[in-house]
Amino acid sequence: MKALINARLTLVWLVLCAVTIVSWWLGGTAEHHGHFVFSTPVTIGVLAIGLFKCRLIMQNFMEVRTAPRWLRLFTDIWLVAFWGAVLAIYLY
Amino acid sequence: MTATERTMSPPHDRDTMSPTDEEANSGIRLPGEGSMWVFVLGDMIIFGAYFVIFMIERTSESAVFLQSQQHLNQTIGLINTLVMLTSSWFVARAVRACRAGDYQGATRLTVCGFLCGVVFILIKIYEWSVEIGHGYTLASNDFFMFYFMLTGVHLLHVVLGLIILGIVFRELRRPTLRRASMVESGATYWHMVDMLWIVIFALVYLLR
Amino acid sequence: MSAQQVELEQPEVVGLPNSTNNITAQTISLWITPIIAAAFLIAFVAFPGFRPPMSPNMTAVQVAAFFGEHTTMIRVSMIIYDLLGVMLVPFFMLIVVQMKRMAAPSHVFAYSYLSAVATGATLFAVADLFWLVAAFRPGRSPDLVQLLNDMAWIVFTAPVGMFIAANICLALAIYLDPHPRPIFSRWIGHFNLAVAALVVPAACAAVIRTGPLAWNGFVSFWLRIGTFGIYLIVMFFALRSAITRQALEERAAS
Amino acid sequence: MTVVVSTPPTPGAEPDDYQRYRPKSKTDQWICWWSILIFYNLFGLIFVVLTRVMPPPSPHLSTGQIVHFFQVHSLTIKIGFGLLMVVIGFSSWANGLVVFHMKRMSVGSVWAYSYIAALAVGALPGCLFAALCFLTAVFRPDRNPHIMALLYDMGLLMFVGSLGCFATMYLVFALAILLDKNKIFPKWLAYVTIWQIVTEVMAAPVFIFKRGPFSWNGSISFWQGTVIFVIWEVCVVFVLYKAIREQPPRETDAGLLMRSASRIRARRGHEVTADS
Repeated sequence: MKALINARLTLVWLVLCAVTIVSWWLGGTAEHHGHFVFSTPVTIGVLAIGLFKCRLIMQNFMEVRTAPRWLRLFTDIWLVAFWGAVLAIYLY
Repeated sequence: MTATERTMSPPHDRDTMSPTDEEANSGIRLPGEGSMWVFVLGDMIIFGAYFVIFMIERTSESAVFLQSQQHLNQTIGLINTLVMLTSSWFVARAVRACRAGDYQGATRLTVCGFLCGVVFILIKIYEWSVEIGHGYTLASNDFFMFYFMLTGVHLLHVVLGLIILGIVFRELRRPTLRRASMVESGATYWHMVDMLWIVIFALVYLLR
Repeated sequence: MSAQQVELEQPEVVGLPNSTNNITAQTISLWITPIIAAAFLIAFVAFPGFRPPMSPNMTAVQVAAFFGEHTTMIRVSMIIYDLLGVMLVPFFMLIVVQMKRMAAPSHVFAYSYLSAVATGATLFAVADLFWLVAAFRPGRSPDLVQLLNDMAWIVFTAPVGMFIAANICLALAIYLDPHPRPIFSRWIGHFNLAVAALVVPAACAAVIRTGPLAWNGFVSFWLRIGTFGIYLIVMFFALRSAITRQALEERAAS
Repeated sequence: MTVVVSTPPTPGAEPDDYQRYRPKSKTDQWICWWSILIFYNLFGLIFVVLTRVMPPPSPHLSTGQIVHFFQVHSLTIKIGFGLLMVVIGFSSWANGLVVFHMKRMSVGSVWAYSYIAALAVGALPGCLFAALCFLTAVFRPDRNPHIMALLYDMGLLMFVGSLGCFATMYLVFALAILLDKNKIFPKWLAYVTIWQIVTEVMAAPVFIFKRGPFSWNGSISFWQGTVIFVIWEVCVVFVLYKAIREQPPRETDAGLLMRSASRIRARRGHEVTADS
């Protein structure tokens, strides 16, 4: 059981690290002759990965997955409201 | 611990170590103290407001922000994110070890998490000194104002987190002080610090 | 377990003398006050700006000329205030100590009094510094000398709130003390309220430039300072009798 | 600290005689509590409605605009801050009440005294000097405009930027609540207080910027800080209400000792069962 839980945590950690590197690579693609350029697809990608990582951390590391319903609701509402607001302001 | 003993003990017995006690009842439980969740959720709202204000300011000067972003070292940001994630991983495992009664393992993992936090601070200081060495300070432009203020207030949270992890370490070492709720609360806080850094990494370093 | 229980349920009486018992310290604090008050009186008479109090309607050039002319006496009198102004604090702390002895329901008013006195004393300490800075270079631009003089007078006269709040605290604490032989008698409470009421109008000195409410007017200057002087004298005797009684009671108890 | 003996008091003159007459009522605490409600509303009226210090006027006004600001608001500044000169003292009553309850905590008096000292200092730069600078400015409308601008900057920077006094107060308040075993105030209030320290940090750049979110009227340095402050103040008033209600009448220091002792005992007893 213990090994299984730790295996899950380790898997989460590996996924988090992997998507972090992906988002870093994504950021690097939005350049032109060594200068950063605006790129909506890259931004959306970065924000989506950010939301995904936040949710992974909250669900698994902070143990929201097994927490009471109000906490699960609150964190998910926060995730959607916050990242949604960021994206909306960016697109506006 | 038998059922009668449990009913006889005072209502705040959650302070003390009760491994597998709650998990046996049902899968649903709030890890750590409720008051810590007030802090963490409130902090998420407060930081959320900081980030939203950052985004609003960014739209009015997006070219300046984009150019200034280029002067940040993205790779250092990446390394710091990985350090922070690793630290969180250690601390999450420490909670599990503690719950399973493996206090030595929990202590060791907490120390690893703590050391990662220290590494994070050292890298951050190095990053700042490079930026300041290139002439970019708080007053340079609005982007660097946000960069230094957001990373600075986050660093303050890291320092507070290290103090909390220090308290957790002290409690884990002494059997009379051990409280599962304290270990869980400290971990909850530390994961929030990790999560806030992920948001900063996305918004300040990577957004295009 | 049971031995532990007994030990914990009967907390031992701490043998150290408790802080309110120190009659000597209180007596010294009390008798410092007349000395400080005498020095205050000397500084008051020595300050050219108080004989008569400077008018708020002096022009900047007149103010600068005044500081140029009386530099020495301004410095002497204000250095005395600077040195001794806050030495009235032990006197007010005596009142705090006696308030904590009262049979009032709790110590809240004693702490409130302490807090108010600390801020009030700081204000007093700042006012004379403005005068000293103004007198430091009387050749400064007259506008700046006038600014410093204005700030000094306003800080010296207007912020009466701390003194008022402290006096009301003391009055309420006295009224709430049901002891048949209270530490301060009832009329001290009435007296404190009256003093608080009398200094209220002085706040107008920050706003009004002519008449009795201006900082050189009868109400804001003479009435306020006179009231404060009488307050010190009355409270001196009230405290002296309270300390004497405390000493007698403690001797009788030991 | 007085430790009261529970032996029956002998008639006649003795130092603890006064303790016997201590009434069961909490009148003085309730007076202080109500004073917080009344005077914080009054302070709000003064700072928000009358003197226009909250929300603060902009830091990037020209000298001429500053003179104009003082001309337009001269009368209300005089009324508001003139009133403040009289009522400011009642802020100390709130301090007294909080300190009284902090002294009931199991952590001793160090932080209670630090709290009172930090706020006694903070009342000056954080509140009174803004008022005094503004009063001095409107006292002579014909003053040199550059001096008017100086008073404007000095008043507002002191008002928004006196960080340390309040950060110290928040720090000792949070620490005291966190370590207290008598459960005088709930733990969450300590965490709410830590946000206040963060807002003080976020207000530090007001000395650098004249525009934007970190200027003295900015969205982060002023608005967010003020919102969190109001939340904090409401929490403190509410928690004080509960603390006064729940305080046993005629509570003595010895009674408090017993309270924490029984908690320690309960915990020790629990550990015995947990270890076995």
